Amino acid sequence: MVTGIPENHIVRAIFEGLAVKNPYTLEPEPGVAESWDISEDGRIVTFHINPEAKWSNGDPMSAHDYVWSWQRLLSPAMGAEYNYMLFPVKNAKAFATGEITDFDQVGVKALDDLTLQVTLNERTPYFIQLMDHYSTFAVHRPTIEKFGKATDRYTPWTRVENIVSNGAFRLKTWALNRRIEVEKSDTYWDRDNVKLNGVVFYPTENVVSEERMFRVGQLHYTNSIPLGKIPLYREMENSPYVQAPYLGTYFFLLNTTRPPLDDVRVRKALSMAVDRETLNKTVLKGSNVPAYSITPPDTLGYYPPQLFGYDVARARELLAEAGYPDGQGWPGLELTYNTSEDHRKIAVALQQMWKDALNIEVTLTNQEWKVYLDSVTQMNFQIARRGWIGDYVDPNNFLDLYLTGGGNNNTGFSDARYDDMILHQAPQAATREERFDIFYRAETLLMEQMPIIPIYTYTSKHLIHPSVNGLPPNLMDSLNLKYVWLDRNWQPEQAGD
Amino acid sequence: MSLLEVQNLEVSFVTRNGTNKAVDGISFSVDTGKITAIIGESGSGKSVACYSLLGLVPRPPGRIDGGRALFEGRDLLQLEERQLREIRGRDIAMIFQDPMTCLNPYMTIGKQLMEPLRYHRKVSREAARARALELLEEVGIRDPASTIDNFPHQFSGGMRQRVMIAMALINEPKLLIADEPTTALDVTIQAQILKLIAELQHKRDIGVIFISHDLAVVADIADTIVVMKQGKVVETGDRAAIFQHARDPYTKKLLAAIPTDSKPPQALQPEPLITVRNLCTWFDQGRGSEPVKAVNDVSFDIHRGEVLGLVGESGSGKSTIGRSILRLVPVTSGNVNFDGTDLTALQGRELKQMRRRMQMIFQDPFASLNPRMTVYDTLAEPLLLHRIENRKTVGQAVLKLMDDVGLARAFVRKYPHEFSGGQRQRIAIGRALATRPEFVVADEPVSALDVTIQAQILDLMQALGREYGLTMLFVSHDLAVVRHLADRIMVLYHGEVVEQGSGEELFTHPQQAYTRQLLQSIPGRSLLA
Amino acid sequence: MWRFIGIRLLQAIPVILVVITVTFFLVRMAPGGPFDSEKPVTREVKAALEAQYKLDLPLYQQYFSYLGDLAHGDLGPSFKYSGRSVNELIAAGFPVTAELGLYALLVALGIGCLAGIAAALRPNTPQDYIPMSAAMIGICMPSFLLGPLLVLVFGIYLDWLPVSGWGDIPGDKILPSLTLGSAYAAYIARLSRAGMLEVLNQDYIRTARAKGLPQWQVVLKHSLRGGMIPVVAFLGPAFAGLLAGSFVVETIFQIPGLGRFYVQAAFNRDYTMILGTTVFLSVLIVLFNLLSDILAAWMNPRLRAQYGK
Amino acid sequence: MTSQQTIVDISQAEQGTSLWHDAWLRLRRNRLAVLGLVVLVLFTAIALLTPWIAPYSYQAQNLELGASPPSAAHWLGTDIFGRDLLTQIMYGGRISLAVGFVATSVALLIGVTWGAIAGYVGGRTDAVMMRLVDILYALPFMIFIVLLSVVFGRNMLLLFLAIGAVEWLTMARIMRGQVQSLRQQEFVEAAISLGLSPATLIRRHLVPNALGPIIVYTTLTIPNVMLLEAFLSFLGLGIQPPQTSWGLLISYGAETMEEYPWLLIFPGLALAITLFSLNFLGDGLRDALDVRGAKD
Repeated sequence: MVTGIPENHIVRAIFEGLAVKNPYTLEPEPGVAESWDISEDGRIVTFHINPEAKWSNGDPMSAHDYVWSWQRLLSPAMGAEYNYMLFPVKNAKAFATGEITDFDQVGVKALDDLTLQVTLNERTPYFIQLMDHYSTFAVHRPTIEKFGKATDRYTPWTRVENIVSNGAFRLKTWALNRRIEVEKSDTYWDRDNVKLNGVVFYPTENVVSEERMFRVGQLHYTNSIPLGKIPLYREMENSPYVQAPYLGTYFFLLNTTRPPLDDVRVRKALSMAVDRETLNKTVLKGSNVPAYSITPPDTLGYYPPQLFGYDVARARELLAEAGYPDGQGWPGLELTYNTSEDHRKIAVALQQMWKDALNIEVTLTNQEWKVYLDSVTQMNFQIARRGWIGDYVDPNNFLDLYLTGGGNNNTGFSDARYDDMILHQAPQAATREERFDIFYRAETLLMEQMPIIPIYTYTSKHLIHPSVNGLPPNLMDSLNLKYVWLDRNWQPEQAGD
Repeated sequence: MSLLEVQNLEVSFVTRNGTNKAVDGISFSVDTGKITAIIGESGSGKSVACYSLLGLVPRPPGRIDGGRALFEGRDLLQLEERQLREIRGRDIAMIFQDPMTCLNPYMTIGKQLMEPLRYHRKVSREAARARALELLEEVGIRDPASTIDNFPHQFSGGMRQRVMIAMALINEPKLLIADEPTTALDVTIQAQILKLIAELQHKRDIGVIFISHDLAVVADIADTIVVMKQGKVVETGDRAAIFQHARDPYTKKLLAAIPTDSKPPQALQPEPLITVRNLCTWFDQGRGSEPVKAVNDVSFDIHRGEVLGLVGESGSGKSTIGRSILRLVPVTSGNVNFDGTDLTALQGRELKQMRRRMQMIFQDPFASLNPRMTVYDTLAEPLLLHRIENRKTVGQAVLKLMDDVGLARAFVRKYPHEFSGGQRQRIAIGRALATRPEFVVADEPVSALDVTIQAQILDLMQALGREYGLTMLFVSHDLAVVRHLADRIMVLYHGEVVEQGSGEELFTHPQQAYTRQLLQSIPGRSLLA
Repeated sequence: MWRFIGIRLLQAIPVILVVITVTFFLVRMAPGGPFDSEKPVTREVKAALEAQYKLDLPLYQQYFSYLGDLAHGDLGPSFKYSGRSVNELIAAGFPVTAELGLYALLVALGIGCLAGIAAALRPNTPQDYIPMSAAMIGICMPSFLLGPLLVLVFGIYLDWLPVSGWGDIPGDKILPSLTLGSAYAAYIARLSRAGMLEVLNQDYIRTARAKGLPQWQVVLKHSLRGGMIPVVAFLGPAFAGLLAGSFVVETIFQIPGLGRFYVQAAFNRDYTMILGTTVFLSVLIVLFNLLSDILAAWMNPRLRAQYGK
Repeated sequence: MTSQQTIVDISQAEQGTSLWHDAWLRLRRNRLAVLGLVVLVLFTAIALLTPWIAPYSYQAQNLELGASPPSAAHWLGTDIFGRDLLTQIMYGGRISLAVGFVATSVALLIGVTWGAIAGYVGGRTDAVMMRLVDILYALPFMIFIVLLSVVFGRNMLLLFLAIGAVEWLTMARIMRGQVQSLRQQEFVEAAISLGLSPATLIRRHLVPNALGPIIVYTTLTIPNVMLLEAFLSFLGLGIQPPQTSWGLLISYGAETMEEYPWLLIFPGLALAITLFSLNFLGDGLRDALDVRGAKD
């Protein structure tokens, strides 16, 4: 079990889900399942597993593998972080929280070796997408059981010499903090279409070092790029710099339970006084897209409402109405962010924007990551920097954050109408348009209360060597190495993340 | 023709504070088979003159201003460093004052011995080793074969000086320069080393320059004596002439400084001020090994107003006795009674009170003064500490002390390093007397001083002793000095008292063999007696 | 000698025990746990995770259970790298860090001693001022600055050396070793200068010169040993410092060393890993201090004899 | 020396201890040390007067301008927020100098006292005290700092204490070594035989004589402390934006040394000049306090 974005690439290289996202269109296409049917009411999904799909030790893949793997994922003892990915499945949540202990009641059934039937609580349009999330991948039961109980986390089944996987590649070397190498798998069902012989991943915490490695030709592909370097690369001919919209939003949480942020006018004033365009153009080197709401634009065709813009005059009015004309009587405000160069830059810029526009003082506090997480979870802050990266392409993934008492709400925002729209109305919607309309109204409701200050929509930022092909930018920053190929005129295949 | 002919040698040092003429046109000569002694106080330029001949004076700040030094027809002063190097250690060898610091502590003596031979004569390792063994044997090292691979610290001071001599002689030099070779040694060892040098010189028929501050030391061995003062030669003559018909007043002063008399007996007060009973001071060597019994079961009395002399070689425990009485080292057993109080039982405040009544004068006036305190601070500290004076009156008291110990009042703001050794010892005496103590331990107070200074300090101590009515424990390795100053003498050997009595008794009728050996070692006895 | 080593090792036991205890409770007091992440998990999941790693037991039980495991040399499982034990992670990271530290030390000794000796031979001349000024900058130049500078010059502009990695590409060990070693080179330069100056003023150097030995022999045979003793005494603390301070260099150059594991563990609240590394490093520090003391004593015949008893 | 008696002005003789006074007189003759002192005084004066003499407000941003190289309007250029770098350096100097001097003083005070006591008393006390130092050396510093910042919140005083708490360890070791060797000297014995209390003895006799290496180490500690402050600020314990310090400016500058070299060069220069001044002053002070060296 691994978490975090970079590890994600490796897991997805050596494992494959029932369905995979096409890197160009992000539409699901066959993975382990060669096809799937969805019932009329959308509640029953039947996967037909590709008879050619094999584990790397040659064992054929079966529907039973999924039943067992998902049971493992949902077992309370496992403590899997992403078990909620399967919560759309009937009774999955109840099983995961221990309310029921009989897995047969959960809506997962192997009809035969190659047919997997999944029963959902309700229509879940994004369910097929979830099959490409690594938490829903099947794992090889005999291997895991060889090294312990199904739910033991601390067993050596993931070692190079032990692991059995089912992806286009298989693990070759795992040198901690040094590099991870994968090589083309000869048991993969679609092996004829896999063009790379292998990939080397270099783990790095340091984006500056990564850029240098790329520059001297030690890498073909970087996970990111230092902000300061963007203009340089952008101006290059045949620029290796590739920037594309990314399903994520950068925003600030406002603690609505504490004054002065318990006043919606203050929250709005703060949000309106932020000049997102200038911030993005200057400090952020035009590397992102200004955001005015929580859901990224064009999330599977959904566009969020924009209720406000940069409006200093209105912001000052609002602040005056709230009792702080020209910042008089301002009690002070503390902005918390986790330690990072880029977060600091944004916070410093915002601090000054608020000072200039509203004549109010905001102090900054940076906190070490775990301390910051603690503060956010405990709601022990006034304003806190936050980002959310979608797990699947659907507005729901962003909008369900602000359900009353939601684990990621952290703002104190609570509105029964909003909860109703997200939890009940949207799933009932018959069409995508109707559903999006409900989301749009819910999001309008949310942004009228302004429990967050959206700043920008993320972009994915990579340096990609010109010899690399088949790495199209996409909203999920989804890297499907199966599609990647190298121009033979170039050097050995390597990739970094 | 002389082996070495020095003419009008001038050496000066250039420092930030101006040029300082260290050697001011001196001339002397050394003949093959003869010993020329150069006598003078520290700072008289005697060492500088000899070092400059071999290019061993660092330049800068040193500078040779003029003169000639003909050695076998070549002017040493005109030679280049490379040529001088060939002469150094081969034709002209040196022995230095302190055998403790002059041998490389990180090399075995064998290696160090062989080095000049190997370098200058290019002989094989085996041959060099064989030669080194021969020489060690010759200079009186017992069992050289087993000690040649030892490190210097495994030898005593006297043995080390023998090694130094062997090292100097290993290339059969024509001229040997010995710079105060016995000053750091005990009297008995000094006598042996002097004898050794004389023998070797005679046997090899080489020229020797013997540098010393003490006329008595060279009394038995020198052929020619050159007396230097402030960079100039004041008198040159053969031994007999200098000792019997000295013309120059400075030479006369040097001669007069050699203590020869013994203190006239005086009646002792019946009540002892200090009684020491069964004193033992042992030093732990860590678990498992025997403690060093520095002082072992020693008992004696010191009467009020008496000066008790304590004589012994280094390591005999004489300093430890003084420190034990003053509670500067922890006493293992026994007791020390001071005017009715058992000192060994005192703690804290009471001890502090007693400290006022007893003080110590240390051997090394360079180390016993805090280098970062002015004379004023040093002298004022005990006065203020014991509330003898208050802040207002302390200034006057300090100046009075300066007068008492014979220091100019103008020096009161100066630091110890700005004074000569004798002046520093005056400061130390002033500090010891500041609390108006009844009892003073003087631990070799003059052994680090030139003879003339030594005489002055001894006079001062005597005078002050009378003026302050002091009782004194005078620790020294020098019998002549003790006899001059002490009412009673105690001879210490290996931590135990072997003999005691008045100076006269000991000198005329020594009872113990060890005492007799000590007496015979006093240099220049024959000439001075 | 063995007794001396024995005593020192015995003295180290309470030190390390206190280090373990303080670290154990210190890391537990720090806010945030090993399983907190940006997308918080449900309470049930967290409870399950904690149960898997025995974090649900009372703290004192965890403490004694840890001590018990430690007595068997078991540092426990890593919280962050599931399926890996701390022993294994240290075994993976330490050789790299040790090698880096060793090379850095060689760099430091080589450059430092040469500069220090050169300066000591001609004090208060340019031969003294120039290396000593460089040393001063070296001491204060943070490695987060020196590393990238070296990379830019030698890795990118001149294109002579790889900019990252360890043992992957020939020559990739040079820049990290230089970066890490330079600060210590500077310290060693100062120490060896002071040590040599001290020794060169000793009487026995005059003796050596009176023997007619040329300058280089005086320096090499007579001064070096004594002059280097302070440097040798510094080696223990220096190596400990190198180990502990290598994480910046490891991060800059992407080196899979223990320093990086350690810092990651601290950020991740990987309790067992933090503790394990701390224990391991403190044992190492104690050992190296001991080693350098022994070496310094061995170089001094007098002390050698004393300890030999 | 002349033996001529001179009348000394008693009132002058009464002026207590004069080591520092004499050291000052000697220091004044050392040209480099005076230069160092002048630079440091100048920097300190600038730091104190910064709010009145800084050319720009240190917060005022000009995002449109961004990072610009030195120009007539901005002598040292501007940072990525378009803030005047000279102003930033001046304000940064306030923090850095304060942290440097105060934290080092804390370290000096604790380290010298601790080392002197351990070295002087020796034996078991020494063993226990030095083992404690060993323990502190071995503790995971970062966790310790994070914990401090959380438990006590963020403030400057804590920053000073944290840095002092780290830096005093080496100071204590040096001091202990010095005191151990000084304790063997006769003047210490002399002081004991006068009846001085251990505290007075340490203060008056041991500390002044051990100052040389301590001063040199101190001059090296100050710049290190300034950089350590940057690290702590980075972890969230130290100062917070928009406040800044040289250490922070340098670490920001290091990130963008290729794109905006002036953001590294000028803060680096400020620190380097301070460092050299400190070093010259430190060496000068050491020589000035070494009363023996003055003549030999």
